[in-house]
Amino acid sequence: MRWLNLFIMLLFAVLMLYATTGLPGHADPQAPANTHVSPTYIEDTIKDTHTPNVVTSVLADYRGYDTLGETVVIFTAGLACVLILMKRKGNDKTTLSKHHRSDHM
Amino acid sequence: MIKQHYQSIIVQTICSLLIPFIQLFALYVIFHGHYGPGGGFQGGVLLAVSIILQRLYLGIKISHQKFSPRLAMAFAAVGLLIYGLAGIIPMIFGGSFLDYGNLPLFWVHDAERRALGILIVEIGIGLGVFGTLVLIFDNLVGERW
Amino acid sequence: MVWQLDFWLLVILIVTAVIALSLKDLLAAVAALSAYSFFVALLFSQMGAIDVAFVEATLGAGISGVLFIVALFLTRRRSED
Amino acid sequence: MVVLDLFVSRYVYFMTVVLLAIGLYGMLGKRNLLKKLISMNIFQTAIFLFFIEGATKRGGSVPVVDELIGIEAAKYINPLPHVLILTGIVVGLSLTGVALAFLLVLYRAYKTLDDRAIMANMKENLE
Repeated sequence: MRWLNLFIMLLFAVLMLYATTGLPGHADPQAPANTHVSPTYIEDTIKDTHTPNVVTSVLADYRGYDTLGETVVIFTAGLACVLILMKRKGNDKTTLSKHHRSDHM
Repeated sequence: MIKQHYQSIIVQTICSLLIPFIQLFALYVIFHGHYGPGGGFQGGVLLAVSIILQRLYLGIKISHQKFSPRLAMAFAAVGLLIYGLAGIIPMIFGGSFLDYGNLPLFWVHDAERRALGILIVEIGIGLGVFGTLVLIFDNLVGERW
Repeated sequence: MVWQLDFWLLVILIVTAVIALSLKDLLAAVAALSAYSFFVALLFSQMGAIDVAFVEATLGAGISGVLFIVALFLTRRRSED
Repeated sequence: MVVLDLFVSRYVYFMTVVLLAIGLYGMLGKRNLLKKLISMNIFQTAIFLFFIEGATKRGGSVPVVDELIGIEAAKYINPLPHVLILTGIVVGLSLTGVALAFLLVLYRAYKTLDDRAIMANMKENLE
Protein backbone atom coordinates (compact mmCIF):
# COMPACT_ATOMS: atom_id res chain seq x y z
CA MET A 1 0.00 0.00 0.00
CA ARG A 2 2.83 2.36 0.90
CA TRP A 3 4.64 1.59 -2.36
CA LEU A 4 1.45 2.20 -4.29
CA ASN A 5 1.15 5.64 -2.69
CA LEU A 6 4.76 6.45 -3.52
CA PHE A 7 4.22 5.28 -7.10
CA ILE A 8 1.11 7.45 -7.50
CA MET A 9 2.95 10.45 -6.08
CA LEU A 10 5.92 9.97 -8.40
CA LEU A 11 3.66 9.47 -11.43
CA PHE A 12 1.81 12.67 -10.57
CA ALA A 13 5.06 14.59 -10.09
CA VAL A 14 6.51 13.39 -13.40
CA LEU A 15 3.32 14.25 -15.29
CA MET A 16 3.24 17.72 -13.76
CA LEU A 17 6.94 18.30 -14.44
CA TYR A 18 6.34 17.36 -18.06
CA ALA A 19 3.43 19.79 -18.19
CA THR A 20 5.48 22.69 -16.83
CA THR A 21 7.78 22.62 -19.86
CA GLY A 22 4.93 24.00 -21.97
CA LEU A 23 4.14 26.91 -19.67
CA PRO A 24 5.44 30.46 -20.24
CA GLY A 25 8.68 31.32 -18.48
CA HIS A 26 9.29 33.14 -15.24
CA ALA A 27 7.80 36.66 -15.24
CA ASP A 28 7.15 36.78 -18.96
CA PRO A 29 5.31 40.03 -19.87
CA GLN A 30 3.96 38.49 -23.09
CA ALA A 31 2.33 35.49 -21.43
CA PRO A 32 -1.30 34.91 -22.48
CA ALA A 33 -2.55 35.42 -18.93
CA ASN A 34 -1.00 38.88 -18.84
CA THR A 35 -2.33 40.14 -22.15
CA HIS A 36 -6.00 39.16 -22.27
CA VAL A 37 -8.25 41.34 -20.08
CA SER A 38 -6.04 42.61 -17.28
CA PRO A 39 -4.55 45.58 -19.24
CA THR A 40 -8.10 46.94 -19.59
CA TYR A 41 -8.64 46.69 -15.85
CA ILE A 42 -5.39 48.45 -15.02
CA GLU A 43 -5.84 51.29 -17.46
CA ASP A 44 -9.52 51.97 -16.79
CA THR A 45 -9.64 51.75 -13.01
CA ILE A 46 -8.95 55.44 -12.30
CA LYS A 47 -11.33 56.63 -15.02
CA ASP A 48 -14.17 54.29 -14.07
CA THR A 49 -14.07 53.99 -10.31
CA HIS A 50 -11.54 56.48 -8.82
CA THR A 51 -9.91 53.54 -7.01
CA PRO A 52 -6.12 53.23 -7.30
CA ASN A 53 -6.00 49.70 -5.89
CA VAL A 54 -6.78 47.54 -8.91
CA VAL A 55 -7.42 44.44 -6.82
CA THR A 56 -10.22 46.15 -4.89
CA SER A 57 -11.90 47.55 -7.98
CA VAL A 58 -11.77 44.20 -9.79
CA LEU A 59 -12.97 42.37 -6.68
CA ALA A 60 -15.95 44.57 -5.93
CA ASP A 61 -16.87 46.26 -9.19
CA TYR A 62 -15.76 44.49 -12.36
CA ARG A 63 -16.26 41.02 -10.93
CA GLY A 64 -18.72 41.75 -8.14
CA TYR A 65 -21.01 38.90 -9.09
CA ASP A 66 -18.20 36.44 -8.38
CA THR A 67 -17.64 37.92 -4.92
CA LEU A 68 -21.36 37.78 -4.15
CA GLY A 69 -21.34 34.04 -4.76
CA GLU A 70 -18.23 33.79 -2.63
CA THR A 71 -19.89 35.54 0.31
CA VAL A 72 -22.87 33.21 -0.01
CA VAL A 73 -20.45 30.25 0.09
CA ILE A 74 -18.73 31.30 3.31
CA PHE A 75 -22.06 32.15 4.96
CA THR A 76 -23.28 28.67 4.01
CA ALA A 77 -20.12 27.18 5.54
CA GLY A 78 -20.85 28.94 8.84
CA LEU A 79 -24.43 27.71 8.80
CA ALA A 80 -23.24 24.17 8.03
CA CYS A 81 -20.90 24.33 11.04
CA VAL A 82 -23.81 25.37 13.24
CA LEU A 83 -26.06 22.63 11.92
CA ILE A 84 -23.43 19.89 12.29
CA LEU A 85 -22.31 20.69 15.83
CA MET A 86 -25.60 21.81 17.40
CA LYS A 87 -27.03 18.33 16.98
CA ARG A 88 -25.02 16.54 19.64
CA LYS A 89 -26.47 18.20 22.72
CA GLY A 90 -30.09 18.38 21.66
CA ASN A 91 -31.55 15.82 24.10
CA ASP A 92 -31.68 17.80 27.33
CA LYS A 93 -32.91 21.36 27.32
CA THR A 94 -32.84 22.80 23.87
CA THR A 95 -29.92 24.99 22.94
CA LEU A 96 -32.04 27.84 21.68
CA SER A 97 -33.95 28.30 24.95
CA LYS A 98 -35.11 31.77 25.83
CA HIS A 99 -33.89 32.07 29.43
CA HIS A 100 -30.29 31.62 28.36
CA ARG A 101 -30.46 34.69 26.21
CA SER A 102 -27.75 37.20 27.01
CA ASP A 103 -26.79 39.20 23.99
CA HIS A 104 -26.22 42.68 25.27
CA MET A 105 -22.77 43.75 24.23
CA MET B 1 -11.57 23.56 27.47
CA ILE B 2 -11.51 27.32 28.03
CA LYS B 3 -13.89 27.93 30.87
CA GLN B 4 -12.30 30.20 33.43
CA HIS B 5 -10.23 33.33 33.44
CA TYR B 6 -6.71 33.05 32.28
CA GLN B 7 -4.94 33.31 35.62
CA SER B 8 -2.39 35.98 34.88
CA ILE B 9 -2.82 39.69 35.44
CA ILE B 10 -0.21 40.55 32.80
CA VAL B 11 -1.95 38.60 30.04
CA GLN B 12 -5.34 40.06 30.96
CA THR B 13 -4.10 43.64 30.99
CA ILE B 14 -2.16 43.34 27.75
CA CYS B 15 -5.03 41.66 25.93
CA SER B 16 -7.62 44.16 27.12
CA LEU B 17 -5.34 46.97 25.99
CA LEU B 18 -4.66 45.31 22.66
CA ILE B 19 -8.23 44.56 21.55
CA PRO B 20 -9.41 48.16 20.84
CA PHE B 21 -6.32 48.80 18.76
CA ILE B 22 -6.91 45.64 16.74
CA GLN B 23 -10.48 46.74 16.08
CA LEU B 24 -9.37 50.24 15.11
CA PHE B 25 -6.81 48.79 12.72
CA ALA B 26 -9.49 46.52 11.25
CA LEU B 27 -11.73 49.51 10.53
CA TYR B 28 -8.76 51.33 8.99
CA VAL B 29 -8.06 48.35 6.76
CA ILE B 30 -11.68 48.18 5.58
CA PHE B 31 -12.01 51.90 4.84
CA HIS B 32 -8.55 52.31 3.34
CA GLY B 33 -8.91 49.40 0.96
CA HIS B 34 -9.27 51.72 -2.04
CA TYR B 35 -5.79 53.14 -1.70
CA GLY B 36 -3.61 50.38 -0.34
CA PRO B 37 -3.55 46.73 0.59
CA GLY B 38 -6.71 45.85 2.42
CA GLY B 39 -10.41 45.44 1.93
CA GLY B 40 -13.37 43.64 3.29
CA PHE B 41 -11.84 40.20 3.72
CA GLN B 42 -8.78 41.37 5.64
CA GLY B 43 -10.73 43.76 7.86
CA GLY B 44 -13.35 41.16 8.67
CA VAL B 45 -10.65 38.67 9.60
CA LEU B 46 -9.00 41.21 11.92
CA LEU B 47 -12.35 41.93 13.64
CA ALA B 48 -12.83 38.19 14.13
CA VAL B 49 -9.31 37.96 15.55
CA SER B 50 -10.15 40.57 18.18
CA ILE B 51 -13.27 38.69 19.29
CA ILE B 52 -11.41 35.34 19.36
CA LEU B 53 -8.64 36.89 21.49
CA GLN B 54 -11.30 38.08 23.90
CA ARG B 55 -12.79 34.58 24.01
CA LEU B 56 -9.36 33.14 24.79
CA TYR B 57 -8.30 35.39 27.65
CA LEU B 58 -11.65 36.13 29.28
CA GLY B 59 -13.19 32.68 29.19
CA ILE B 60 -16.11 31.50 27.12
CA LYS B 61 -18.88 32.19 29.66
CA ILE B 62 -18.10 35.84 30.29
CA SER B 63 -17.17 36.48 26.68
CA HIS B 64 -20.51 35.10 25.52
CA GLN B 65 -22.18 37.71 27.68
CA LYS B 66 -20.16 40.43 26.03
CA PHE B 67 -20.56 39.22 22.44
CA SER B 68 -23.13 36.52 21.89
CA PRO B 69 -22.75 33.99 19.06
CA ARG B 70 -26.30 34.77 18.05
CA LEU B 71 -25.14 38.33 17.47
CA ALA B 72 -22.32 36.96 15.30
CA MET B 73 -24.84 35.06 13.21
CA ALA B 74 -26.87 38.25 12.86
CA PHE B 75 -23.75 40.11 11.72
CA ALA B 76 -23.03 37.50 9.04
CA ALA B 77 -26.60 37.66 7.74
CA VAL B 78 -26.63 41.47 7.79
CA GLY B 79 -23.39 41.58 5.82
CA LEU B 80 -24.82 39.31 3.14
CA LEU B 81 -27.98 41.44 3.13
CA ILE B 82 -25.98 44.63 2.60
CA TYR B 83 -24.24 43.05 -0.38
CA GLY B 84 -27.55 41.88 -1.83
CA LEU B 85 -29.17 45.28 -1.39
CA ALA B 86 -26.19 46.97 -3.05
CA GLY B 87 -26.94 44.69 -5.99
CA ILE B 88 -30.71 45.15 -6.06
CA ILE B 89 -31.08 48.91 -5.44
CA PRO B 90 -29.41 49.87 -8.77
CA MET B 91 -31.95 47.62 -10.51
CA ILE B 92 -34.76 49.74 -9.08
CA PHE B 93 -33.16 52.93 -10.37
CA GLY B 94 -32.78 51.65 -13.90
CA GLY B 95 -29.43 49.89 -14.02
CA SER B 96 -28.45 46.26 -14.08
CA PHE B 97 -27.55 44.00 -11.15
CA LEU B 98 -24.55 45.28 -9.10
CA ASP B 99 -24.17 48.34 -11.32
CA TYR B 100 -23.09 50.92 -8.73
CA GLY B 101 -23.24 53.78 -11.22
CA ASN B 102 -27.01 53.83 -10.72
CA LEU B 103 -27.07 54.10 -6.95
CA PRO B 104 -29.40 56.92 -5.78
CA LEU B 105 -26.62 59.32 -4.79
CA PHE B 106 -27.33 62.09 -7.25
CA TRP B 107 -25.01 64.71 -5.80
CA VAL B 108 -21.73 62.98 -6.61
CA HIS B 109 -19.88 62.29 -9.80
CA ASP B 110 -20.43 59.03 -11.63
CA ALA B 111 -17.03 57.47 -10.91
CA GLU B 112 -17.18 58.66 -7.30
CA ARG B 113 -20.53 56.93 -7.01
CA ARG B 114 -18.85 53.70 -8.06
CA ALA B 115 -16.19 54.20 -5.38
CA LEU B 116 -18.94 54.61 -2.77
CA GLY B 117 -20.61 51.46 -4.04
CA ILE B 118 -17.33 49.60 -3.65
CA LEU B 119 -17.09 50.89 -0.07
CA ILE B 120 -20.61 49.68 0.75
CA VAL B 121 -19.84 46.26 -0.69
CA GLU B 122 -16.57 46.03 1.27
CA ILE B 123 -18.43 46.79 4.50
CA GLY B 124 -20.88 44.00 3.68
CA ILE B 125 -18.05 41.54 2.98
CA GLY B 126 -16.28 42.53 6.20
CA LEU B 127 -19.36 41.97 8.37
CA GLY B 128 -20.07 38.66 6.67
CA VAL B 129 -16.55 37.28 7.11
CA PHE B 130 -16.40 38.52 10.71
CA GLY B 131 -19.65 36.84 11.70
CA THR B 132 -18.86 33.60 9.92
CA LEU B 133 -15.41 33.16 11.47
CA VAL B 134 -16.63 33.89 15.01
CA LEU B 135 -19.50 31.46 14.44
CA ILE B 136 -17.15 28.66 13.29
CA PHE B 137 -14.90 29.19 16.33
CA ASP B 138 -17.81 29.16 18.79
CA ASN B 139 -19.25 25.99 17.38
CA LEU B 140 -15.90 24.20 17.38
CA VAL B 141 -15.34 25.04 21.05
CA GLY B 142 -18.73 23.56 21.74
CA GLU B 143 -19.91 25.63 24.68
CA ARG B 144 -23.68 25.74 24.97
CA TRP B 145 -25.20 28.97 23.65
CA MET C 1 12.22 40.36 -7.63
CA VAL C 2 15.42 39.00 -6.15
CA TRP C 3 15.56 35.46 -7.42
CA GLN C 4 17.88 34.16 -4.71
CA LEU C 5 15.35 35.17 -2.04
CA ASP C 6 12.61 33.45 -4.03
CA PHE C 7 14.61 30.26 -4.37
CA TRP C 8 15.60 29.93 -0.72
CA LEU C 9 12.10 30.76 0.48
CA LEU C 10 10.81 27.92 -1.69
CA VAL C 11 13.40 25.56 -0.23
CA ILE C 12 12.31 26.56 3.28
CA LEU C 13 8.70 25.93 2.23
CA ILE C 14 9.46 22.38 1.12
CA VAL C 15 11.38 21.64 4.32
CA THR C 16 8.56 23.02 6.47
CA ALA C 17 5.96 21.00 4.59
CA VAL C 18 7.93 17.79 5.08
CA ILE C 19 8.33 18.58 8.79
CA ALA C 20 4.62 19.28 9.19
CA LEU C 21 3.78 15.93 7.64
CA SER C 22 6.36 13.82 9.43
CA LEU C 23 5.88 14.93 13.05
CA LYS C 24 4.00 12.53 15.29
CA ASP C 25 2.90 15.18 17.77
CA LEU C 26 -0.08 16.86 16.15
CA LEU C 27 0.30 20.13 18.07
CA ALA C 28 3.83 20.50 16.70
CA ALA C 29 2.54 19.62 13.24
CA VAL C 30 -0.03 22.42 13.45
CA ALA C 31 2.68 24.84 14.58
CA ALA C 32 4.77 23.79 11.57
CA LEU C 33 1.73 24.38 9.35
CA SER C 34 1.41 27.91 10.75
CA ALA C 35 5.07 28.55 10.00
CA TYR C 36 4.49 27.20 6.48
CA SER C 37 1.59 29.62 5.99
CA PHE C 38 3.70 32.51 7.19
CA PHE C 39 6.48 31.68 4.73
CA VAL C 40 3.90 31.42 1.97
CA ALA C 41 2.69 34.91 2.90
CA LEU C 42 6.28 36.16 2.75
CA LEU C 43 6.68 34.63 -0.70
CA PHE C 44 3.41 36.20 -1.91
CA SER C 45 4.51 39.65 -0.79
CA GLN C 46 7.87 39.08 -2.45
CA MET C 47 6.09 38.23 -5.71
CA GLY C 48 4.13 41.50 -5.52
CA ALA C 49 0.73 40.21 -4.40
CA ILE C 50 0.33 42.35 -1.29
CA ASP C 51 -3.41 41.81 -0.79
CA VAL C 52 -3.03 38.05 -1.02
CA ALA C 53 -0.08 38.16 1.37
CA PHE C 54 -2.15 40.15 3.88
CA VAL C 55 -5.06 37.76 3.80
CA GLU C 56 -2.79 34.72 3.95
CA ALA C 57 -0.88 36.09 6.94
CA THR C 58 -4.05 36.79 8.88
CA LEU C 59 -6.09 33.76 7.84
CA GLY C 60 -3.56 31.03 7.19
CA ALA C 61 -1.11 31.79 9.97
CA GLY C 62 -3.61 33.19 12.47
CA ILE C 63 -7.12 31.85 12.54
CA SER C 64 -6.39 28.54 10.83
CA GLY C 65 -3.94 27.59 13.57
CA VAL C 66 -6.44 28.55 16.27
CA LEU C 67 -9.17 26.41 14.73
CA PHE C 68 -6.82 23.43 14.35
CA ILE C 69 -5.67 23.71 17.99
CA VAL C 70 -9.26 23.92 19.26
CA ALA C 71 -10.13 20.75 17.34
CA LEU C 72 -6.94 19.15 18.64
CA PHE C 73 -7.75 19.79 22.30
CA LEU C 74 -11.14 18.18 21.85
CA THR C 75 -9.66 15.05 20.20
CA ARG C 76 -6.37 13.23 20.60
CA ARG C 77 -2.95 14.82 20.43
CA ARG C 78 -0.81 11.86 19.42
CA SER C 79 -0.81 10.40 15.93
CA GLU C 80 0.39 6.97 14.90
CA ASP C 81 2.18 7.95 11.72
CA MET D 1 23.00 23.74 -20.69
CA VAL D 2 19.44 23.44 -21.93
CA VAL D 3 18.49 21.83 -18.63
CA LEU D 4 20.05 24.68 -16.67
CA ASP D 5 18.25 27.24 -18.81
CA LEU D 6 14.96 25.42 -18.28
CA PHE D 7 15.58 25.31 -14.54
CA VAL D 8 16.37 29.02 -14.27
CA SER D 9 13.23 30.05 -16.13
CA ARG D 10 10.90 27.57 -14.41
CA TYR D 11 12.23 26.80 -10.93
CA VAL D 12 9.13 28.17 -9.17
CA TYR D 13 6.96 25.75 -11.12
CA PHE D 14 9.25 22.85 -10.21
CA MET D 15 9.17 23.66 -6.51
CA THR D 16 5.40 24.05 -6.69
CA VAL D 17 5.14 20.60 -8.25
CA VAL D 18 7.22 19.20 -5.38
CA LEU D 19 4.83 20.82 -2.88
CA LEU D 20 1.85 19.39 -4.77
CA ALA D 21 3.40 15.93 -4.65
CA ILE D 22 4.02 16.22 -0.90
CA GLY D 23 0.42 17.23 -0.32
CA LEU D 24 -0.90 14.40 -2.50
CA TYR D 25 1.26 11.86 -0.67
CA GLY D 26 -0.04 13.12 2.67
CA MET D 27 -3.65 12.96 1.56
CA LEU D 28 -3.28 9.39 0.28
CA GLY D 29 -0.76 7.86 2.63
CA LYS D 30 -1.21 9.35 6.10
CA ARG D 31 -3.71 7.52 8.29
CA ASN D 32 -4.63 10.20 10.79
CA LEU D 33 -7.52 12.35 9.60
CA LEU D 34 -6.05 15.58 10.95
CA LYS D 35 -2.82 14.83 9.07
CA LYS D 36 -4.91 14.43 5.93
CA LEU D 37 -6.41 17.85 6.57
CA ILE D 38 -2.97 19.42 7.07
CA SER D 39 -1.74 17.95 3.79
CA MET D 40 -4.89 19.20 2.08
CA ASN D 41 -3.93 22.69 3.24
CA ILE D 42 -0.44 22.22 1.79
CA PHE D 43 -1.88 21.08 -1.56
CA GLN D 44 -4.21 24.07 -1.64
CA THR D 45 -1.43 26.54 -0.90
CA ALA D 46 0.71 25.05 -3.67
CA ILE D 47 -2.09 25.74 -6.14
CA PHE D 48 -2.27 29.35 -4.91
CA LEU D 49 1.49 29.67 -5.43
CA PHE D 50 1.09 28.43 -8.99
CA PHE D 51 -1.50 31.10 -9.76
CA ILE D 52 0.47 33.95 -8.17
CA GLU D 53 3.60 32.87 -10.04
CA GLY D 54 1.63 33.04 -13.29
CA ALA D 55 0.71 36.66 -12.55
CA THR D 56 4.21 38.10 -12.22
CA LYS D 57 5.74 40.36 -14.85
CA ARG D 58 9.32 41.36 -15.40
CA GLY D 59 9.72 44.99 -14.32
CA GLY D 60 6.20 45.16 -12.94
CA SER D 61 5.16 46.98 -9.82
CA VAL D 62 2.54 46.23 -7.19
CA PRO D 63 -1.00 46.64 -8.64
CA VAL D 64 -1.82 49.99 -7.00
CA VAL D 65 -1.94 52.72 -9.64
CA ASP D 66 0.43 55.56 -8.79
CA GLU D 67 0.81 58.95 -10.50
CA LEU D 68 4.58 58.67 -10.62
CA ILE D 69 4.57 55.38 -12.51
CA GLY D 70 1.77 56.12 -14.94
CA ILE D 71 -1.12 53.99 -16.07
CA GLU D 72 0.54 51.78 -18.69
CA ALA D 73 -0.46 48.18 -18.18
CA ALA D 74 3.07 46.88 -18.72
CA LYS D 75 4.29 48.54 -15.51
CA TYR D 76 1.94 46.71 -13.15
CA ILE D 77 1.52 43.08 -12.20
CA ASN D 78 -1.54 41.28 -13.51
CA PRO D 79 -4.22 41.78 -10.80
CA LEU D 80 -6.77 39.20 -11.93
CA PRO D 81 -5.18 36.03 -10.39
CA HIS D 82 -4.76 37.97 -7.14
CA VAL D 83 -8.51 38.48 -6.97
CA LEU D 84 -9.24 34.84 -7.68
CA ILE D 85 -6.76 33.64 -5.04
CA LEU D 86 -7.95 36.20 -2.48
CA THR D 87 -11.42 34.71 -2.60
CA GLY D 88 -10.00 31.19 -2.80
CA ILE D 89 -8.09 31.51 0.49
CA VAL D 90 -11.20 32.55 2.40
CA VAL D 91 -13.23 29.71 0.91
CA GLY D 92 -10.38 27.36 1.86
CA LEU D 93 -10.55 28.43 5.49
CA SER D 94 -14.32 27.96 5.69
CA LEU D 95 -13.80 24.54 4.08
CA THR D 96 -11.30 23.74 6.84
CA GLY D 97 -13.84 24.79 9.47
CA VAL D 98 -16.53 22.49 8.09
CA ALA D 99 -14.01 19.65 7.80
CA LEU D 100 -12.99 20.11 11.45
CA ALA D 101 -16.65 19.99 12.46
CA PHE D 102 -17.06 16.65 10.66
CA LEU D 103 -13.87 15.43 12.32
CA LEU D 104 -15.21 16.23 15.78
CA VAL D 105 -18.43 14.36 15.01
CA LEU D 106 -16.41 11.33 13.83
CA TYR D 107 -14.27 11.39 16.97
CA ARG D 108 -17.32 11.46 19.21
CA ALA D 109 -18.83 8.50 17.40
CA TYR D 110 -15.75 6.24 17.12
CA LYS D 111 -13.27 7.57 19.75
CA THR D 112 -10.41 7.53 17.25
CA LEU D 113 -9.13 9.48 14.28
CA ASP D 114 -7.37 6.59 12.52
CA ASP D 115 -9.14 5.94 9.24
CA ARG D 116 -8.57 2.16 9.15
CA ALA D 117 -9.95 1.77 12.67
CA ILE D 118 -12.98 3.83 11.67
CA MET D 119 -13.50 1.68 8.57
CA ALA D 120 -13.19 -1.55 10.59
CA ASN D 121 -15.66 -0.23 13.16
CA MET D 122 -18.11 0.68 10.41
CA LYS D 123 -17.83 -2.83 8.92
CA GLU D 124 -18.49 -4.40 12.32
CA ASN D 125 -21.56 -2.27 12.76
CA LEU D 126 -22.85 -3.32 9.36
CA GLU D 127 -22.55 -7.04 10.04
